[in-house]
Amino acid sequence: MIALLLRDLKLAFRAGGGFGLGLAFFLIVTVLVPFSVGPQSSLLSIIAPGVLWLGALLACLLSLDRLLALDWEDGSLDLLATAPLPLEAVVAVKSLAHWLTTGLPLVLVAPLLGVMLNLPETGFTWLVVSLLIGTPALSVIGTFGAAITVGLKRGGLLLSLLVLPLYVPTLIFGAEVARRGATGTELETPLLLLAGITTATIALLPFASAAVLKINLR
Amino acid sequence: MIPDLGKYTETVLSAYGISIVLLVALVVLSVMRGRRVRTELKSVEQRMSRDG
Amino acid sequence: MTITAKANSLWEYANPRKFLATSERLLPFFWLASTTCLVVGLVWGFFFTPDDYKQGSTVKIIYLHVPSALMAINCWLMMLAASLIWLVRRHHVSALAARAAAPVGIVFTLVALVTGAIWGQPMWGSWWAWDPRLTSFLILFLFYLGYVALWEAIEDPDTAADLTSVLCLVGSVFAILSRYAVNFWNQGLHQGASVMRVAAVTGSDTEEKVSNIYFFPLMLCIVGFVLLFIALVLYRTCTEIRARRIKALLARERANA
Amino acid sequence: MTLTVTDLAIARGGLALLERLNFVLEPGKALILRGPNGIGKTTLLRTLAGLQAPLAGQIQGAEDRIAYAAHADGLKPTLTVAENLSFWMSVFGTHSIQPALDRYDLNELADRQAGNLSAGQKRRAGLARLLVTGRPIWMLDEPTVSLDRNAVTMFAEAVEDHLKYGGSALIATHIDLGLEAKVLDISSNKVKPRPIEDFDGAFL
Repeated sequence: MIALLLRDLKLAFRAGGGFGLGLAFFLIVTVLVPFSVGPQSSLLSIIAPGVLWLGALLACLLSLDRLLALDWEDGSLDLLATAPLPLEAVVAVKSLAHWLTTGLPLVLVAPLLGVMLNLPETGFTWLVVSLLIGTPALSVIGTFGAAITVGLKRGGLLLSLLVLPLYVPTLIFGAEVARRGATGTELETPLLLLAGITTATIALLPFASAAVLKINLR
Repeated sequence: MIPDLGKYTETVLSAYGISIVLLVALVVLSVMRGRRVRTELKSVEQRMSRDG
Repeated sequence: MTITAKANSLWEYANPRKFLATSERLLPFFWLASTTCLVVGLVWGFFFTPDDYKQGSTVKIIYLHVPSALMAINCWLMMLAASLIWLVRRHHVSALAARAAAPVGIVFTLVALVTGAIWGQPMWGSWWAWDPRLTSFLILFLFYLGYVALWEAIEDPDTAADLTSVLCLVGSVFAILSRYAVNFWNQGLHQGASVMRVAAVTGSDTEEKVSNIYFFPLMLCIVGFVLLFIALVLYRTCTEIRARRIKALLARERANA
Repeated sequence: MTLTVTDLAIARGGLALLERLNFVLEPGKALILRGPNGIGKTTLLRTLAGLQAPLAGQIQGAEDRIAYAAHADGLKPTLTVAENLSFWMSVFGTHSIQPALDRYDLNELADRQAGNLSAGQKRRAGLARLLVTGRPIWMLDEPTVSLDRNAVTMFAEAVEDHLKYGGSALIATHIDLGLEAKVLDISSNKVKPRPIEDFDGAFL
């Protein structure tokens, strides 16, 4: 399992691995926001937490179609399915690799982009915390979507259509935490709910993803 | 014939209009597809039983 | 004899041929009953019930809004049940019934959303308000779209049935989560907005009771929508069974060519 | 241990392909799978490898003992040959990729990225993976595609060696490998189409 994780990380960092694509997308979306809503810093500071959460979510979505499709095309998935690893573990490791190469970098650059959007000073900690807790759920849910659409030739658009509604609860609670953090209001409830969603998806969804993958492999 | 709906005439009529159009369209499309599939199945079955 | 014992089992209807025969017999009744209920209920509601003292004549929208919203949710529940039956017992008819129901659910959700928006316009002053209930239906609509799109995208019928069934299961959990999330999220935005009580009329958990004058035509419309749903699903399932058989026959022809 | 297949029936895409398959694959033996295109050789191999469920019948002695190689080699183009093989070594919990490199003459290519290899070289790397898995039963689907004569000999020797140490192999191939192996012809196992009036749960 560690070998699989290391291989996926190595692949992501090698040329053409797509690492940094999500980051660049996140950066561009954030830069485009002031162009579209105007440069008033008071307005930007209100919408900053929501924009950053949405940007992170879309950047996450962008890399999902490579998550399993590459392994599918070159036959690695067939071979992994006949290997002594349980498919649930394979899927979980894939999610983890996706989070490490996409989610975690997003969390780390989010404060920088927060500065550009006049995020209030109180908001930075909670922005990072909410993203740190929320993005793993995005990766795990995304893996499920990728597993469903893995056999399809042009599955990218369908993948977005399937995954985005599933992202709603995570987005709502995550952005709520970031927003309340920025305005300095009570945020314990959404934070707990966000953590709950992440824990539950990590615990349960890999089973669904593996089941779906088995169906697609036969 | 239409009862006096007061200032909300347009609101109520448009709600009824759109809903009924949607429901009727669903029924009509379902029936059209049903008919088409039924005839297609008949022709396929005939062809296959002829050809063995 | 075993045959008689089998004929008494409900699962007997999982046989496509038996299902087709039974549906053909039942369908005229359902079409007739649903049309009758809907026509009587809607005419009664539209022409013979008084305006509400607060909402004026817009209250008449209730006869479309409430039943369609109710069936939009029930349709998803029916799909969930059918998906479970497919996953556990592998009856093809069950999977096809779920597929047949989805577009019906989409239209009902659309009716609920459109009537909600039209009703909301004079009440809230805008066509769309991010009222929790309305928002939940919008999310439900997206789930329906994804479900139908997945069915359409997959070539192999059994794989499609399996994948959509799992999606339906997982989607149900997330739909419920979204419902709570939306409730939570909106509370912070529209606290104490009194016009929201309009929307409260539309649910079963409302504190306001719909008064008796509106009750009977409303019940008639609900029954009409339920019957219409059954008729549509039965009819469309028959269509799906035939389409599936065409596909199987063509595949067989190709294999033997 | 022996791989025993009893009364197996398989399907692809819901359509029954083969039925009444009975054979035994003993340690040290190889079987050559023959049959016309499209009859279901790939489906049979995938079923035996556990990638899909059989329609009916039993497969004994396959659990966690099969190494499967299909048309796709499962090589990552941006990893070197050695890295690719080492990955499968860790996944299967074996200890060395050196015998595999030696056997398929890959030592000089070991540090080249798999994406830069020719089709035949890739195939050799893909076949070398079988040795890395340490699994006793090989399921090979057209293993000699894009191999030159020299490489085919290499492959045949690898199989012979594998058999010598008690391994076994089921190989779907159209060329003569020069192996001492029985032929399993599945042409007669093709499912006879049922009359279309039969209209049951599976629509046929």
